[in-house]
Amino acid sequence: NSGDTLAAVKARGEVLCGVHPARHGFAAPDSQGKWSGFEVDFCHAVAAAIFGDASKVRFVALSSQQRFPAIQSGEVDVLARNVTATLSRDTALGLNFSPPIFYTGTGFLVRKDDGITKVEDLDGAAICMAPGSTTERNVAQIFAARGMKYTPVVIENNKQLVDAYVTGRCDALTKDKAALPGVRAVDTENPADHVLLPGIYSKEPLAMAVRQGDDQWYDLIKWVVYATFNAEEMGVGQANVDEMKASTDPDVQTLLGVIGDNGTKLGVGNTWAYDIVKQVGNYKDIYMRHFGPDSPVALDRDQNVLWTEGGLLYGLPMQ
Amino acid sequence: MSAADWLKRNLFSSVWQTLLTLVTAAVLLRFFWFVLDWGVINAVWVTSDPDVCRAATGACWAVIVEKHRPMLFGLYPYDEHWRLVLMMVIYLVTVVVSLMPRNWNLRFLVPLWLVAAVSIGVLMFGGVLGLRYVPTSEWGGLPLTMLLFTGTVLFGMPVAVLLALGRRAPLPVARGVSVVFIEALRGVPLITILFVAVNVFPLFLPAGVQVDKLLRITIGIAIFFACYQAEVIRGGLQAIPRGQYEAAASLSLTYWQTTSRIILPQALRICLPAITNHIIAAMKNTSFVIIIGLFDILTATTAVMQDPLWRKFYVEAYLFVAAVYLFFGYALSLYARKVEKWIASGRI
Amino acid sequence: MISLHNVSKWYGQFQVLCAVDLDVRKGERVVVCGPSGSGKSTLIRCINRLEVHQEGRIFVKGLEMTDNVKNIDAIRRNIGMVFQNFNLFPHLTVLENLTLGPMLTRHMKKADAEDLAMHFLRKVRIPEQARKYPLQLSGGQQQRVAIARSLCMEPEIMLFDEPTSALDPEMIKEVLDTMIELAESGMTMIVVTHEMGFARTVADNVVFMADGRMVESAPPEEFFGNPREERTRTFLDQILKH
Amino acid sequence: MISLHNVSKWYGQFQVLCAVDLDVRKGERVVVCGPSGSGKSTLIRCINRLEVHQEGRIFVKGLEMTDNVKNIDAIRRNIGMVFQNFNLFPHLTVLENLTLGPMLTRHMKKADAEDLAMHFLRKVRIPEQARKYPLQLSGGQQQRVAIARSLCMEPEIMLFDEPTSALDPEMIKEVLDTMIELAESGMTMIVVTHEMGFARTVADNVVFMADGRMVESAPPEEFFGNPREERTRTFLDQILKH
Amino acid sequence: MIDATPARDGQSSARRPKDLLYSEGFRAAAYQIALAAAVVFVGLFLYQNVVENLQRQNIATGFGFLREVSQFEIGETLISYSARDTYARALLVGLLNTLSVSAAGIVLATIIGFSVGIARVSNNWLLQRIATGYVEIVRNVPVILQVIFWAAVTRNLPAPRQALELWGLGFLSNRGLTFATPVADPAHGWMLLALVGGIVLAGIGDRWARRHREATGKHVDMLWPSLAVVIGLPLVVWLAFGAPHLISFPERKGFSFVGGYTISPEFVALMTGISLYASGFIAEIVRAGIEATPKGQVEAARSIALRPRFIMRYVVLPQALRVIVPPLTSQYVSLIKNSSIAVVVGYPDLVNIGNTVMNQTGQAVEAIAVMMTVYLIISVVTSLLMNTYNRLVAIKER
Ligand SMILES: Nc1ncnc2c1ncn2[C@@H]1O[C@H](COP(=O)(O)OP(=O)(O)OP(=O)(O)O)[C@@H](O)[C@H]1O
Ligand SMILES: Nc1ncnc2c1ncn2[C@@H]1O[C@H](COP(=O)(O)OP(=O)(O)OP(=O)(O)O)[C@@H](O)[C@H]1O
Ligand SMILES: [Mg+2]
Ligand SMILES: [Mg+2]
Repeated sequence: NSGDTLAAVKARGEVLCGVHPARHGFAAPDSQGKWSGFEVDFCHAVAAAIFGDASKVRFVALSSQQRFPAIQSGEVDVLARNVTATLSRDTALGLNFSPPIFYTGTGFLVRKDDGITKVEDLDGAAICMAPGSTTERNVAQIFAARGMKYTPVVIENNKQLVDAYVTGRCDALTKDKAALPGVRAVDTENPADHVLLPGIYSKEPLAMAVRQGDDQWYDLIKWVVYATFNAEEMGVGQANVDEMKASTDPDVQTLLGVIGDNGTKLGVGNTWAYDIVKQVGNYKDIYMRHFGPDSPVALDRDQNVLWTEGGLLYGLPMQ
Repeated sequence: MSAADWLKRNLFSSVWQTLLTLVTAAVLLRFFWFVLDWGVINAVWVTSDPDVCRAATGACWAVIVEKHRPMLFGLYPYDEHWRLVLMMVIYLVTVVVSLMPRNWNLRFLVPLWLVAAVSIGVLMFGGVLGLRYVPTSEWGGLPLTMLLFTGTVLFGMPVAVLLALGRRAPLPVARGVSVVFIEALRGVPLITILFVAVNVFPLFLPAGVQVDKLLRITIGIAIFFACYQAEVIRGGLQAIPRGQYEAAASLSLTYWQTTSRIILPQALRICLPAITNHIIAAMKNTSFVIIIGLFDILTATTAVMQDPLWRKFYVEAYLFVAAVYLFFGYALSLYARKVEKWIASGRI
Repeated sequence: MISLHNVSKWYGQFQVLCAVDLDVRKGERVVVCGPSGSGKSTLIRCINRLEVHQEGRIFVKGLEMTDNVKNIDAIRRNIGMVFQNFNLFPHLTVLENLTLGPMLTRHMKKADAEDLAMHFLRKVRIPEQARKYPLQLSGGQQQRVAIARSLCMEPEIMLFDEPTSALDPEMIKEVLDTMIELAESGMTMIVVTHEMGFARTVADNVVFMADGRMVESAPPEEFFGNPREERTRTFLDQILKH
Repeated sequence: MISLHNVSKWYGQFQVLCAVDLDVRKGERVVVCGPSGSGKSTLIRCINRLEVHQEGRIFVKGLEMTDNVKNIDAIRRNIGMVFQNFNLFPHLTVLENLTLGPMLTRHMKKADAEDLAMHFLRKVRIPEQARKYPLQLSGGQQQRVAIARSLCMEPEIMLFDEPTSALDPEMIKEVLDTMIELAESGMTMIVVTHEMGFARTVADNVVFMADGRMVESAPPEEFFGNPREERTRTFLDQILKH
Repeated sequence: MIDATPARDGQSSARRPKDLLYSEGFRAAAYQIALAAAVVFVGLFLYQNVVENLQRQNIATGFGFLREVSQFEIGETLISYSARDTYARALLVGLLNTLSVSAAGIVLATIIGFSVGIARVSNNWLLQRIATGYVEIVRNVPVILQVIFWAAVTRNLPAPRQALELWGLGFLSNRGLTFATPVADPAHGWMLLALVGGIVLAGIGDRWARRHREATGKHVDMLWPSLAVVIGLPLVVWLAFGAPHLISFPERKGFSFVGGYTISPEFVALMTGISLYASGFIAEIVRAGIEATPKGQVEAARSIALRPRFIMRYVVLPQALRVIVPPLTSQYVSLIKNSSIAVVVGYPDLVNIGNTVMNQTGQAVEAIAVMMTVYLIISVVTSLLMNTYNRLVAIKER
C-alpha cells in the first residue's frame, strides 16, 4: 500500500485534490471556472513537488458531507478542504493530517445594526451553520458554557446556508473565523453592514488530510507544508528564489536541492522545494496572495506567523 | 351546439353554478391582471444594472438575460460554453429525429446514437482535436440535466424490463430476487440512494478501482427509476392474455422469442401512458442532485441567486427554471399522447 | 400419428382426464364433443403440451411427449393449433402474424416466408387483408387468419379447440368451409366442436367425452344414428334439439 | 298507465326520438324491437327520466313527468327497471342489494325488508344466494337478482332494457322464464328485446322502432304473421333467419 | 416453454442421462442455481470489498456510535433533547420531525387535493379548467424546486422587527409563523377529553339512528345532532371551567418573539412544497375514483328512487373509496419520502440529522443504513396496512 498513491498520481499525471466548492480566500472557482485560493495553492504546491509543474492538479469540489468518503474511497488523493484536524477524525475516519496550514477558531458574523458586540449578546439568537462541522459542536459548547440558548439552523448546501444568513433568517452565521471575511466580502450586498465578533472561541487547526496507511504519500504532503514554512523562515520567496539558489547557506542549498537528495528520499525530484517556491511561493507568498491587505478577503495573520515571530508555524529541520 | 347553449350548459346551468362562475372569473381576472401588470407591463427586460430592476415595480426578467450563462451552463469553463450549445443542438436534433416513427429502424438509429454519443462526448470532455479537457466535475447546467435524464432512461429502461420479466418469471429464485430488489428500492427516498452512490458505493469496489462520480449518480437515479418502471411494465405484462403465450408456444417460439416479439411489444404499448409518466418523473428527479452538489440547472440557478446584487429576483429565476421543466415535460407528454393515438390507429 | 395411452391429469384434487386412450392415424379426422367442463380442451392441449399430463404416455409421430425440450419442440412443429378466440398477435399485421413462425423457428428468408403466407391466405380466401391488423378484421376473418398461421408452419396435424364458438352465426359458415377444405386435402385433424353438421360431413370418428372420460368413440353414422351409451344419447338429444 | 305524446329527444344535433306516441294500459305487456341505435333504450329510459326528453309529454299513472322532483320520485317508485348489464351494487350482498331501496325510500323495517327480499328471491328461484356478493353469481343469476331488486320496490310497471343480451345462451332461458312468470302474474311491462320467442309468448303488443320513429305497433300474431311495413319485414327476415 | 404456467407438475425427469440436459425440469433447476450462485457471489464480493476497504483504511465500523454523545444542538425538537444526548436520540428527534412535517403535509395535501379533484369533475367549465391547470403545473415542476422556491419566499419575508401582523393574533416574519395560543390551563385537557367523548357519542348516535331505522323504518337525520355534540361538549367543559380565556400573545423581544407558538420557516417551506406537489397527484386520484363508479350504478340507484344523498352515501362513496384509498396511501408514503429533501432547506428531519451524524462520525455506511431502514419500515408497514384494508373491502368475486 505504501507508495501506491504517489505511483498512481505519477501515472495519472495529475493530483486529485478535494477542495471546498466555494469558500472565498480558501478555494473557489471564478466565473471562468478557474480555481484559486489559499488551499488551492497548497494543492498546486503538491503538484509542483511531484511534477515540477504546479498546474497538474484536478480540483474536486466536495460538500462537507462528501469530503471524508471522497478521501477514504480514493476519489481524491489529498483533501485540502477546511478540515479541522481532530483525534476522532485521525482515528475513526482513517485519516492522517499534515501539519496545520491555517490556525483559526469559531467565528460569528453578525449584522451591525443588531448591536451585537460579543458572543454573550447572542442569547436566544438563530444561528446558521453547516452540519457535521466542528463548528457545530463548538457552538454547542460555547453556548452551554455561558448558559445561553440558541436556535441552530443547519443547512448543508453552502449557498443555501449563506443565503439563509444574508436574507435575515439567522442572526449570526458561524464558521471558521477565517472563512467569514470571504462571505462578508462576496456574498453580502454591503459588507460594511456586517461585522465579525472579536475573539476566538475554539481551536480550529485546518490541515490537509490523506488516507491512513500510505506513509510515503503522507511524508510527501507533510514536507510540502514544512517546505513552505522553512522557505519563509529562510527568506526564500517566489521573488528571490533564483538568486537564493546561489546562496552559500547549506540549509538554503538543501532546501532548494542544490545539495543533498531530499527529493529522492521523498520519491520526487530533488528540486521539489525549489519548484514549490518558484511556482507557488513560500507560506507568506501564499498567505498574502489570498489574505493580504490588497485582497478582497483581508485577514490578519494572527497566529499564522512563524514561531520566530511568536506564531505557531514551525517547520521541522530538513536535514 | 350554439355558443349560447354551450355557455348555459357549462357555466350558467343554475343559480349556484352562475355564482361560482362569476366568483372564479373575478379571481381569475384579478390574477391575470396581476400577472400582466407584474410580468409584462412593469417588467424590466434587459439591463445589467440591478438598481434599474429594484426601481421597477414589475418583474426583473433582466436577471435571466444577465445570468443565463451560469444558470444554463453551471461551472463549465466560460470560454468553452460554445461547446455546450453545440452539444445541446446535437442532442436535441438526435432526440427529435429518433422520436419520429418513420426513423424507427435500428439500422438508422444505432449509428445515429453512436455518432451523437461520440460527438457529445468529444465536445463535453474535450482533450482531443485541440479542445481543452473538461472533467465531469466541472460539467453543469442544462446539458448536465439532459445527460442525467438521458442516461437514466437509456440505462433504466432495460433494467426495468429485466426486473419486470424477473418478477413474472417461472423461476422462483428470479422472482424472489426481483421482488426484494424492487420493493427495497421503492421503499426508500431517492436521496438515500444518491447518498449511497456518492458516499458508500466506492467502498463496494476493490481498492484502486474508481468509477466517475457523475456516472455513479446517473446509475443510482437510473436504478431507482427502473424499480418504479418495472412495476408499470409488470402491469402491462399482466394484461397480456394467456392465449398469446399459448399461440406463441404452438408456433414453437422460445421464451426469448416469445418475450421479445410477442409479449413485450404488446405490454409496452399497453402501459405507454404510465411509462411516459415515469419518464417525466425521471426528468424531474434529476433535480435531486442539488443535494449532492452536482451543478444541474437548478443547483446552478440557486448558486447564481447567491449574487448579492441580484438575489432579490429569485422569483423570476426560479420561474424560469420551472418553465424549462414544464416545457420539456409538456413536450414529452404531448408526444406520448400522439404515440398513443398512433398505436390506437394501428400506425405503429 | 397420435396415440394416447392411459393419460390422466389433475388440477389439484380435481381429475380432469381419467385414463384417456386415443389413437389417430395419419389423415384421420376426429371430432371431440361433450358437455362443458368435460375435459375436451384439456385433452387436445395435452397433445401440444400447453398442459402437462401427469400419468400415462402420449406419442406423436413416434416421439414420446416428456419434459424433454427437444422432443417438445419437434412435436410442436408438427402440430398446428387453432384456438377458440383466435389468439392472433394484435400488434403485427396479418402477414407478419403468418411469417413470424416460419422466419423464427423454420429459419426461412423473409421473401420465402411471405410467399408461403400469401399462399395460405389465398387458400383461406383473404389475400387482400394481408396488410391489415387483426383487430381490423371480422371474427370469421380472424379465425381464418389463425388457421393460415398454423398452416404456415406446414404441420402434419391440426388441432382445433372450438374454433367457431366465439363467432357470430354469419361467420361460422366461412370458417367451417375452410376447415372442410382442409380436411379434404388430407390433413390429420382433431377438432373439438359442437357443430354436429361438420362432424357428420368430415369426421372419420366422433369421440364423446364426459367428466374427463372418453365415453364413446365411433364413426359418425353410428355415433349419431345409434349411440351405444346412455350419456351420449342424452347429450345428443340436448344438442340437436337446439 | 303510461302514455307518451309526441315525445322527441335530441343529442346535440342528432335526433334520437322523433315524435313518439305510445300508450300502455294496466297489465299490458309491450315488446319493443328494432335495429341497433334506433332509440329503444332511450325511449324507455325517458319513461324513468334517466334521460330527459325535450319535446312532448309523458304521463305515468296520470302524473306528468316534468322536472318536478316530487313527481319524478313518485313515478320512479312505481317503475322498476332492469338493465342490460344488471347494475347490481357489487359492494353489497344480494340481500343488501334488495333491501337497500325498501329501507331507505319506503322506510321499511329491516326485518320486513328482508322478508320481502327473500320472498322475491324465492320467486326468481335463488333464495340460497342471498348472502353472496353479486360478482360471485353467474350472469343469469345476477339478472334475476336485478329483477328481484326492482320487484322489492313493489312497482306497478316494469321496464326491461335488453335483459338477456349480456347473457350466455344457457342463462337466457332462466331469465326469460322468470320474466314470463312475472308477465303471467299480471305486471305491466315494457320490454326491449330481440327474443322473438318471448315476444310471441307474452306480448300483447309488439312495437317496431327505426331511426327514432315508431314504425309499427301490432299484436304479435299480426306483427309476425303479416307485418304492414317494408322496414319491419326486412328486419324480421334478418332476425328470424338466424 | 409456457411461462404463464410454471412447470409445477412437471413429469419425472427424462430417462437417459444425455436427455437430462434437455429436460425442462433440469434446465429450470440449473438456471435457478446459476442465478442464486451469481447473486450470492456478487453479494459476497461487495461485502468482502467493504470489509477490506474499511479495515485497510482503519475506518470505524458498527453501530456503537449510536450510544455516543452527539455534541450538537437541534433547532426543532418534539421531545427534550440537548447536545449531551446520544446520537440515537438525535436520530429519534429527526424521525419525529419527519413524521410531524409529513403529517401536516398529508393533511394539507389531502384538503387541497380533494378540493381540486372535485373541481376537476365539476360541471363548471371554468372551475374545471383552472383545476386542470393547477394540477398540470404542480405535478410537473420538480418538488425540490418547489421546496427551494418556498424556502426563498419564507426567507425573504420581513425581519422580526418589520414582521407582518396578522390581525393582532400573530406575526409572519423570516423567523416563521408566530401566533397566539391559549395559555395552558387544566381545562384544555378536559376539553380534549370532551372532544373525544363527543366524537364517540356522535358515533354511537349514528349507530343508534341506523338501528332505529332498521327497526322502525324511520330515518333520523343525525348530521346536526352529531355536529352539535362534537362542538358543544368541549364548549360546555370550557364554560364549566369558568371559560379560561387567557391567551399568550407573541411579542417582539430580543431576536424574535416570545409567547405564542412559532412554526419555523423551514417547516413551512418544506410542508408547502411537498404538499402542493402531492396535491396535484391526489387530485388526479380523486378524479379517477369519482369517474370509476360506472354510470349504471347511479342509474340503478335512481331507478329504485334513492335520493341523491343516499346514492352518494350508499352507492358511490363506498365504491369510489375502494378505488381511491390504495393510490392515496402510496401518495402519502411518497410524500413522507419527499420530506427527506428537508436537507436542502435545513429542516432537521431524519435525513438531515442522519447527515450530520454521518459527518460527525464518518460512518457513512451505518448512518445511511439507519435512514434507509427507517423509511423501509414506514413503507412496509403502510403497505401491510393497505393490503389488510384491501382485503377487508375487496369486492367479492368468483
Ligand atoms: N387451470 C385450471 N385450474 C383448475 N381447474 C381447471 C383449470 N383449467 C380447467 N379446469 C377445469 O378442468 C375442467 C375441464 O376443463 P376443459 O377446459 O378441458 O373443459 P372443456 O370440455 O373444454 O369445456 P368447455 O366446453 O367449457 O370449453 C373444467 O371443470 C375446468 O373448470
Ligand atoms: N349520451 C349520448 N350522446 C350522444 N348520442 C347518444 C347518447 N346515447 C345514445 N346516443 C345515440 O342515440 C342513438 C339511440 O341510442 P339507443 O341506445 O336508444 O339505441 P338502441 O335502439 O337502444 O340501440 P341498441 O340496440 O344498440 O341498444 C344511438 O345512435 C346512439 O349512438
Ligand atoms: Mg374448452
Ligand atoms: Mg339499447
